[in-house]
Parts: sequence; structure tokens; C-alpha cells
Amino acid sequence: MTAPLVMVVLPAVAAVVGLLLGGMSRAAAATIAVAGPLAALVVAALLAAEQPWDAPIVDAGFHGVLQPFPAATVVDGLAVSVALMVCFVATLVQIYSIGYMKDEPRYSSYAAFISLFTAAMLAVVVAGDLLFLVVGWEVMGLCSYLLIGQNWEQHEARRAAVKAFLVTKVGDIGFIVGVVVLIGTTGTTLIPNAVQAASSDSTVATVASGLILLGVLGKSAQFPLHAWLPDAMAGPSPVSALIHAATMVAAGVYVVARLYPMFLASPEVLTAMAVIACITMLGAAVIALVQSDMKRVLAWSTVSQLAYMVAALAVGSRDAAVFHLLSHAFFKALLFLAAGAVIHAVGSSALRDTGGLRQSMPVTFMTMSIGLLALVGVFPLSGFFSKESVLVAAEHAAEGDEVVAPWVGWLVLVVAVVTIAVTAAYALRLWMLTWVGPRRGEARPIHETPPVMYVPLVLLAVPTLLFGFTALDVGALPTWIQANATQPLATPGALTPGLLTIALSVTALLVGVGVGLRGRWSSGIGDGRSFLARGLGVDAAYDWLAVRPLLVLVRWVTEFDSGVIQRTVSGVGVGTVASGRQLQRTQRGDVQRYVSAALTALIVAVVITLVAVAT
Amino acid sequence: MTSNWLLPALLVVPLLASVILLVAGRRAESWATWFGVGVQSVGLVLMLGVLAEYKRNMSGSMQLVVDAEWVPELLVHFRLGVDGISLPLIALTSLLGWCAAVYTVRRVPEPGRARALVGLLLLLQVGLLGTFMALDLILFFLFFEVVLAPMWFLIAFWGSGERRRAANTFILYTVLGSVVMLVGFLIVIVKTGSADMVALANGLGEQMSGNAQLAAALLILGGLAVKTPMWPFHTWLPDAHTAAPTVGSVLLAGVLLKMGTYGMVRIVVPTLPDAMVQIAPYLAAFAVIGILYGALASYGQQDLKRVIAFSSVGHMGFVLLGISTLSVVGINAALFGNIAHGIITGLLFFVVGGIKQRTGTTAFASLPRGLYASAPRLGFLLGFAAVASLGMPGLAGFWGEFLSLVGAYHPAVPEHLFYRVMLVLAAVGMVLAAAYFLRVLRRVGQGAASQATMDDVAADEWLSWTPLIALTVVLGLAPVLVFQVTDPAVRMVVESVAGALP
Amino acid sequence: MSDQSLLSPTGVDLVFALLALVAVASALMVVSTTQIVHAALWLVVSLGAVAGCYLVLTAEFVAWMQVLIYLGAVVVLLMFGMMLTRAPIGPSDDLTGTNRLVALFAAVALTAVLGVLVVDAFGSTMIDVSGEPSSASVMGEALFRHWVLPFEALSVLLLSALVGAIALSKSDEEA
Amino acid sequence: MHLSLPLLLSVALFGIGVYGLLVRRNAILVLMSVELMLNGVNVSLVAFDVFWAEALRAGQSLAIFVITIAAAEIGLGLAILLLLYRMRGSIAVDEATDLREDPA
Repeated sequence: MTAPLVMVVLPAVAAVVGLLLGGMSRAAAATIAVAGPLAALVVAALLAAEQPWDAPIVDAGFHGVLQPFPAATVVDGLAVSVALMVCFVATLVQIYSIGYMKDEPRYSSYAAFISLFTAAMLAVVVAGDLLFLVVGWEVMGLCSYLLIGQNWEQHEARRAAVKAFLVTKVGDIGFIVGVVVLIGTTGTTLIPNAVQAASSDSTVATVASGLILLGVLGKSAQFPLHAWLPDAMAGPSPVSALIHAATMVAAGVYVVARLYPMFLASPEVLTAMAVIACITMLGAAVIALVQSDMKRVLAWSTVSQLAYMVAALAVGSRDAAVFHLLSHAFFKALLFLAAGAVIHAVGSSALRDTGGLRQSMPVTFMTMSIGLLALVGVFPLSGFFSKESVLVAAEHAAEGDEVVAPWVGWLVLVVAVVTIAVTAAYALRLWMLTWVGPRRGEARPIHETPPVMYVPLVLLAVPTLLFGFTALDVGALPTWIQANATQPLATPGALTPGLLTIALSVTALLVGVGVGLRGRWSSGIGDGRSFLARGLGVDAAYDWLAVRPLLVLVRWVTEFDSGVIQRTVSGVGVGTVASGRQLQRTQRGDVQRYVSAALTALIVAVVITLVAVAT
Repeated sequence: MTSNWLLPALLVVPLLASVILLVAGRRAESWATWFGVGVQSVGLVLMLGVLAEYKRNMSGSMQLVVDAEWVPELLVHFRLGVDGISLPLIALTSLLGWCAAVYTVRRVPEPGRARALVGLLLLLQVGLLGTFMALDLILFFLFFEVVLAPMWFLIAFWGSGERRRAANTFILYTVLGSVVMLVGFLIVIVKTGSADMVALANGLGEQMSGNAQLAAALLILGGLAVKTPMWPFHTWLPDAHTAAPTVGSVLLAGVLLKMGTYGMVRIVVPTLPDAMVQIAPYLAAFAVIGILYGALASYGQQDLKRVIAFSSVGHMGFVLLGISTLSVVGINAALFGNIAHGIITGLLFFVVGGIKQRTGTTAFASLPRGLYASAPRLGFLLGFAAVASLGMPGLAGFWGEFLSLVGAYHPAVPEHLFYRVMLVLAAVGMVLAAAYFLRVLRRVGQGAASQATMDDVAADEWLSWTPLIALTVVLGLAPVLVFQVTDPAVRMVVESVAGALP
Repeated sequence: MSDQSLLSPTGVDLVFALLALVAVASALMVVSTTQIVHAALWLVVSLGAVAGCYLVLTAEFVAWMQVLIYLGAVVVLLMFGMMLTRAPIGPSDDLTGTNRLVALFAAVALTAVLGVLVVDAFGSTMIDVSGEPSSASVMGEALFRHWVLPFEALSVLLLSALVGAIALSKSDEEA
Repeated sequence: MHLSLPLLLSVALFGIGVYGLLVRRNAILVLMSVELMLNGVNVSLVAFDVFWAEALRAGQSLAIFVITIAAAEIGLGLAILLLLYRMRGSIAVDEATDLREDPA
């Protein structure tokens, strides 16, 4: 078995063992749970240390349509760097969960599902085969369903879990059909070969990447398939950290990056991506501004940040997207785990129950502040560099250096800069409502979380602080991501910030901070029920456009089945009996009538025969 | 070749055993179920013998053939054999029969009478295995019919609810279907002068005139479609499932439904290729309607067993879609889908039967919530089977459906655009399938448990279900195990169609 | 034998036609009269006319058998039957059932089909009735030389019919 | 003499007999109709016998047999009628409907 495959199998084995030995002690379950991703992390690190790698594709199985034992894996800078991040975040989430889920009766299955989730994400990351990719992609959807629905006694959790699964599954119609088109037209399931073949034909590229984009919109929570993500808050905080940072949402962006040459061959799809990303970016940020729940603020911020990545992909810079994906993973995991720590301490995630926690939870305060600064994009945190790289890519596109039209670059640039301002405002609002000001909510003693929970925060704060420097020309990241790429991309994205973009973003940042400071947030937290807070009615749109019509269809079909089909079938039976009853009436025992009938029939038969013979 | 006795032995052993039970009288009641397990185990061993003797590198041709003249006046031969198309189904039948026998040992459904129940199950086994082995049209028909009577008794005597009505609907509907099929067979036999399925498939059938082929194909397909069941001939299925006892449902969904699609691949496609090429797009349309309709109707059902029954309509829709592509990928996918559906739906019905045994109902209105809490292992298995059934990649249910779609992208028939529309609609059906299974899990598995605890999965249940669970995972991870057997045989079938293509 | 059309009758034809007319007309009366006793009497006329026809056809022995058995035995038996079942004397309306139209159609159609067939097949065929009549001796020779076995079988049949009739008409009390 | 004349007579008698058989309610009248039909058949038997004129006299012999059997038939028939009359007090054919299928 090859190293990348081992990396996938280890957490999967941990998951299976965790599920099979459901009744084992908590300590054993925790050990297995941490061991899985940690072992994968070690493998990933070893793999990274081996650079440069021999061949991009490590082929460990049959491929071809009828031998779907798809174990072909790909080892390149893109895969290894993202795999490192996934393993790192997943390990920390598992460690954190030991403390966070201390009182959870179903801890072992929970931990097993997280391990499975990690394995599935790693499968997507290292997949060198489309079918392998699909397996990881869908299993991830299943795990998100299971984990969001962890507290399935609660109505909210059940609803959110089903919603997450179904909304992403709707996108997966496109994804599956897209993969079918890709396999069908190229005749291979190996990703590099299929992508190369598809990118040489712009029609195929447009159809396949457009369809796959649908799946990406679902997984990466982009408009209009984004509404599951804020609801996914019903899951425990570590799960949110995992979903929002390392797995699930990252998978969408990652898959576009993996199939990027094909997307580059279709400016139409890239343009659509850009428009969608702009809508999502700004809309989600504005919505985040009015949320009344800490985790929902972060959730909408994830939607908005993911849009940055999609926008980067749309304007032709895969590396900027991946860069932002990685740095976002660190700070967003940090933010969610920190939010989880607050919830753990306060017992609620509503912003009306927090405030003034600075003194009682110093470690959480420090790390969360770092995370928020990174989210806003303050120099020299990682968020600054990665966001700059997106802006630089947009600037490039605006100058007409990319496959998309310049106006797309301008659009992305403008919206991204405006979004920076809004981001700064909502981050500041969240920070102030959580940490400064008077303490709201029920009075209870607040303590810092145990080390098993705050150590992961600190560990995540390190890359949040320092990861950005890897993007400078002296840094390793640009070379890393490009390393061993099966198809060297035409534009080795420059991830270094430019002067113009720095100026723009700093201005926007200052405006945002100004707005944030002037807002009287604590007096108007709201109950999260306003039109804006509920996500501009997208849920209602789902309801009216998809759910209700479907339910009507279900009712029609059910009624049609019992009313028409069922009745037709029983009608045949009833009709047979009824016609028998009717014919029975001729059996009245009158021999003369019988003979008359028989004779008449005989005559008719004879006449017919005679006529037939005569003619 | 000295191992030719294997296939007849597979039929004779359960047949003799059921006769023994019949003769044994009342004193057999106490040991009948164990006897059933023993006989099914012998069957399983014989099956392993078949697997061992089977030459994988010759999967395209018939193996272990037995041929004896039977009724020369009617051209009927007693002709058995196995190839890549039938081998997986025969293995599945043996396995599910064994699982059902093990399950029956401690769970004889009301009103008892273990001797009769086991005897009928063994007789059912004879019919099922015979159908998959027969290489003679009349023999095929005979075994096809042998299945009906035991099933009728199973539903009518050991069933629940409106069992008589359901059993009567089942038998009348399917007999109607088989009679129609028989007429089709007779047309083929009369026009070609042979009932030998192999000879017919290898070019004898193609010699029939276009109209005769079309008539025969429509009749045979009509009969098989009832069994499959293809929309709109599915009405008997939900009723039969709801009323049938657990083992009845398992065998009904697990094996009985496969006889229809097996017959299409084994008989209709290679024997009547010209007609099949004409019919294929319509078949595809019906298949896709079935997929969507099954999913929507599932969502609207108020009974767990009916939900699964309608889900079968959807799954068999994917199988039909695969067949209708007439391509190598599509037909392989169909055969795989057959097996996967047999395993997964068999497991689902076992689990639902377990739930029914514990709660006494399968109606949503009266089922307690929170199975995950009251019986975590049973709840897990329900979730597992449901997830497998909704086509989760990595489990067996996915490959049949996905590769049907791949097949539909490149059908062997010329209507490419039409098939691509069908492809997209079928993909929509996959999502809808997720919706109704999640509804089931949400209603049954999740929620605050209204009942503190329930007996969790017992040892005998584990024993009879584990093979199915294991196969679901194994075939999900290594579908090639099935494909390497089916592929050469499917290529033979598709080759015979190739000549009929414009 | 020269071919002759039906429209150019010979003398024998005319005699036969007259007798046939009587037979048919009285047969019609049998099936249409409202008095049951009249029906029996018309039957006598009809059967007698048929016997005449047999004579014209040179079937002398058959004609006598007809007279003896039919007129002598059958009709008498029928009369006895009427008496025993208290058949109404004088006209009664309920002798004919409600089946008249269908019956009429069936009978007319049957007659028409058979008639057309007969005329079509034998319209111009002549028979020779000038030969020796089949007297009792001729028929006796034929019956007892060639038809002995059926004749004997018939006698057994008659015997069993006799026994049967007795067994049937015995009243329950005597049984 | 024309062969068709006796044949037409035969057809006419047979048809009239059929009519009587179908419409007459009184069983004795039905029996009479049967006699008419038998006579019709006999006429054609005799006619064809004369037409063929062979030594066996098959037609005429058969006619005699028919006459004899008719006598036996009348005997048996009347016995049945009497039984019927004794049991029901009526010999109307359309009242003897014991084999009728009662609507369920």
C-alpha cells in the first residue's frame, strides 16, 4: 500500500475500530480517536519530507470504468500541503473534543465519525482517480450529516443535519453527472488524464466543469447552495471547526484546484464562479454583521471567506485560492474552537449571554483575538497575506492577464475590498460583544477551559500568526504548491502582496474598523429573526422553490399511486368479478334460451365459414 | 468434467429436504428449523464447490452444463448451466437462503408451524436457484412459476395485516405476467424450433423476423417487468412486502425481484436483439420514471416496509436503465445493481423485521422514536443499511447506480441525447432517495427515545446479518469482485446485440 | 337422366310438392296452434303427409312404419301424456314462451342456410322414382342381411328404454 | 323427380321443429317439435337412399332405426315428463330452472 493510501486508511481504521468497539472505555476511545489523524499527520509529514517526489500519480489499483477499485493517488505539492493541514486540524479537533465532549454519552461514535470524516477528506485530497474522489466526496457529506446531527434529540440538530446532507446532495447531482460526463467523454478515470483530455475540448470542459461546479457550490457553501452551513451550527463546536476549516467546505475549493486546467479551459464557468463568489462574499459578510449567535457569525464569515477562495479560482489563481484555503483553515478552526471554549464556559452561544469575558478566559481571549485579526487581514497575520494574494490575482485579471474578461477581475477586486470593510466591522462587533463591556446573561462563575482544550487553541494560533510569511518570495509555499504538479499551470501565481492592493485593503480595513467602533452593538443584538439575520430569505426560497413543490409532487405521486395505478390494478380484478356477475344473469336456467343462443352462434359461425370459403 | 453434479445437487438437496419435512409429520416441528439451517449450509457448501469449480477465465461461456432430454415432443430439455451472469445471483440466493434459515431458528413468525415454513422456504430456494440455472426456456418458466406457490403461502399464512389480499394480488399479478411471458417464449420456440437459451442467444434468435422478435420481446419483457417490478407494474410489491413475514420480505426483495432483470439480460437482450434495440429507449424512459416515482412515492409512505418497497422500485429502475443502455458498462452495472440491491435490501428488511418484532409495528404513526438510543446497535444497522441503500459511495449500493449513469452517457443505441436527459433525471432520483431515507432515520432512529430500552441485536441476528453487512462493505470497496465475473459474459451478450445496431 | 330446372316440374314433382305442402302447413300448425290437442292432431296430419311423401319416393316400407309407429304409437302416447299431465282442453295463451323472436330468427336463419345449401348443392339433381318400391321383403332382406347387429342393438336399446320408462314413472311411494 | 324437393321438405320440417323446440312452453309440445325434426331428417335419409339406390338400403334402414328410436325416446321422455309433473304440478319448460345461477 502506498503512503498516501496509508494516510487515508489510518483514520478510517480508527473510525471502524471506534464503531465496532462502541462499548469500550472513554480513554481507549479517545486514544484511538487521536491516534488515527495523528498517524495520518505523521505519514503526511514523512511524505512532505520526501519532496521532491518521484511520480505524480501513485497507482495502487485497477482503473478503468469496470474495475472501480480506485486506489490511484496523486502526490504533489497541492495534495501534500492540504493533507498536512487536514491532518493537523483534525488531530487538534480530536484532542479538543476529549475535553469538549467530556459529558457526551455517545463520545466513541462521535470520535469515530470525526476520524471517518478526516479519512474521507484525505481521500478527496490524495485521490488520483475520479471514482476515488467521488467516494471521499460523498462519504464526507454523510459524515457531516452524522456529526451535525450528533445531538439528534434536538429538533434543530435533526433538521440541520438533513438540510446539510440534502442541500449538498442537490449540488452533487451536478457533481455526479459532471464526473459521468468526464469519464464518458475521456474514457478514463485517472484525474490527470481525464482533465488533460477534457481541457483540450472547450465544450466538454464547460459542461463538465459547470456540472462539477454545482457540487462545489454545495460543498463549499456558495450561493445559492450555502444555506446549510449556518444551520450546521447545530452540531458541536469541534465539528463546526472541522467542517468549516479542514474538511467539507475545503473539499469544494480543493476539487476545483485539482481539476483546475479543465476549469481554465472554460472562461464561461470561471465567470459564473466569479459572479457567484461576489454575491456570496459580500452578502454573507453583511448577514454576519447582524447575527445574534457567536457561531452563526463565524459560519457566515466562513461562507464569505470561502467566496474569496472561489473568487481567486475564478480569476485564474489556483495558488491564491489554496493559500487562502490553508490560512483560513488555521484561523477558522482556531475561531470555532475558541467559540466552543466560550460556549463550554458560558453554556450558551448567544451573544446576549456573553460579554466581558476577557479576564476570566485569558488564553481563549488571546487566541480568539489572533484569529479575528487574521480573519480581518491585519499585517502580519496569515489572513493578511492570503487575502492579499487573492486581491493581487484579481488585479491581474483586471489588467487582462487571465482567461476571464477584465471586468470580472474588476468586479472581484471591488467586491473583495468592500467585503474587507464589512468583515472588519463584524469581526470587531463579535470581539466587543464577547470580550469587552458588561457581562450579560446568567451569572455564573466563568473559568478558563482545561488544557486539553486550550492547548489546541495555542497550537492553531502559531500557524495563524506565522503561516503568511511562507508566501513571500523567499518562502516555500509557491514552490510547494506547484511542486510535482502533473500539469504545470500557465500562471505560477505570485502570492506576494502588491502595493495597490495593500493600499486598498488597508483603507477598507480602517473604514470597517471605524464603522465597527461607532456601532452600538450591545444595545441591538437582536434575536436573529430579522430578514437580514435569517440570510435574506434564501431558506424561504428553498422552501418555496424546492421543498414545497417536492412535497406537492410527493402528494401527487402518492395519490396517483393509490388512486390511479393501484385502482387500475384492482379495477381489473373488480371488473372481472363484475363482468362475471353480469354474465351470470344469463344463466337463468331456461334451456330454450340456451339452445337459442347456441344455435344462433352456430349459424353465425357456419355463415362466416361459408362466406370465407366462398370468397 | 466430473463436477457436473453440483448444479443438480444444489436443486435436489433442498427439494429432497422439503419432501422429508412433508413426510416427517408433526414430530418434525421441533427440529425443522435446525434441519433448515443444515440443508441451507449444505447448499452453501455446494455453492462454494460451484465457485471453486467455476473457471473465471471462461466466464463468458456456460460452465458445469447438464443436459438431458426431457419432453422431446415439446423440445424441452432439462438443461442447467452457469456463467458470469448467473453465478453472482446463484451465490446471492444461496447466501440469503442461509441467512433466512438461521434467522428462522429462533424467530418463527406467527402462527408457528415451523415444519411447513421451513419446507416452503426450501421449495422457494429450489425455484429461485432453478430459475438462475435453467438454460431452457420452458424449464426457466417452470422454475419461475415454482417460486410463486411457496411465496403465496408465506404471505398468506405467516404474514400480517391484509395478508390474504396481498398474497392474492401478488400471485394473480405475477401469474398474469408469467403467462404473458410464456406466450412470448412460445413464439420464440415456434419460430426458431428451439428452446435452448444458449443457442438462441448465439444467433438462433436473431433469425426471427423483425415483427416476430418485437412481439416476442414485448410479451417476455412485459412478463419480466411485472416481476422486476417496472413502473407501472409495481402495485403488488408494496402490499406483498407489508404483509409478508421478515424472511419472506428478505427473499422477495433480495432474490425474487432479480428474476425479472436476470431474465431480460439472459433471454431478451441476446435472443431478440433487433427488438431490444427498438424497445431500449422506452425501457429507459420507464426505468427513469420508476426511479423518480419510486423516490417520490417512498417519501409519501406512512409505513417503513412500504418505504423500502417503493425504494426497490427506484433501485430496480437503475438496473433497468443499465440494461436499456445495451452497453457493456450499463449491463454490468445492472447485474451489479441486482446483487447490491439484494444484499442491502435484504439487510434492510431483516432490520425492519427486527424492529417490527420488538415494537409490533412498522407504521410511522405508531413506531416509537429514538431507536438510536433505545437499541443503539439495531439503530446503527438501520442507519447503515439505509445509507448503503441511498447509494453511498464506498458501499455496495453506489456502483450499480453510478455505472448505470456512465452507461447511459454512452448507450449502444443511437438515442444519445435522450439517454443523457434520462441520466440527469436519474441523478435527481439519487438525491430524492437520500431524502426519503433521511426521513426514515429522522423519524425512527433519532429523537428522544419514548421507550427506555429495547432488546438490542441478539446473537442469532448478528449471525444471520453479518454476511450481508460484510458483503455490503466488501463489494463497496472492491466491486471488481463481481465485475470480473460478469464482464466477460456481458461482453458476449453485448456482442450479440452489436449486429442489430443501425 | 336429363337435367331439369325446378321451375319445370314433372307430374311426380307436383304430387310430392302437394304432399309436402300439406306436411309443412300442418307442421306449422303444430308449432303455432293455441290448443294442445289440436297440435297433436295436426301432427298426425303432418306425419301422415310425410308418409305419403315416402310412398312417392318409393320407400314403401318406411311409409308403413311411419304410419304404424308414429301415427299408431307415438301420437297416442303423446295424447296419453297430455291427459296424464292434465293438459288444458281448448285454447290457452301460454303455450308459447317469450322467446319467440330469437327462436324465429334462429329457425328462419337455420332453414335459410340449409335451404340455400341444399338448392346450391342439389338444385338440378334428379332422382329416379320409377323403380321398384322398397317393399317389406326388400327392406327385410337389407335389414336382416346387412343390418342385423345394429338391429339387435336397437332392440336392446328399446328394452332398456322400456325398463327406464317404467322405473321413472313408478311413483315414489311404490319405490 | 328433383332431389331438392324432398330435401327442401326436410329442411322445412327441421326448421319448423327447431322453432317449436325453442318457443313451446309445454313439454309435450316440445316433444312433438322434436318429432318434427326427426321426421325432417328421415325425409332426407330416404331421399338420399333413393338417390344412391344401392343394395344396402342404408338410408331407409337408418330411417327405420330413427323411427324406432323416436318411439323409445317418446316413451322415456313422457316418463320424465310425468315425473316432472308429479313433482312440480307443471310441465312448463321455462319453469324448470333449477340449474339457474342465482345472483350472488
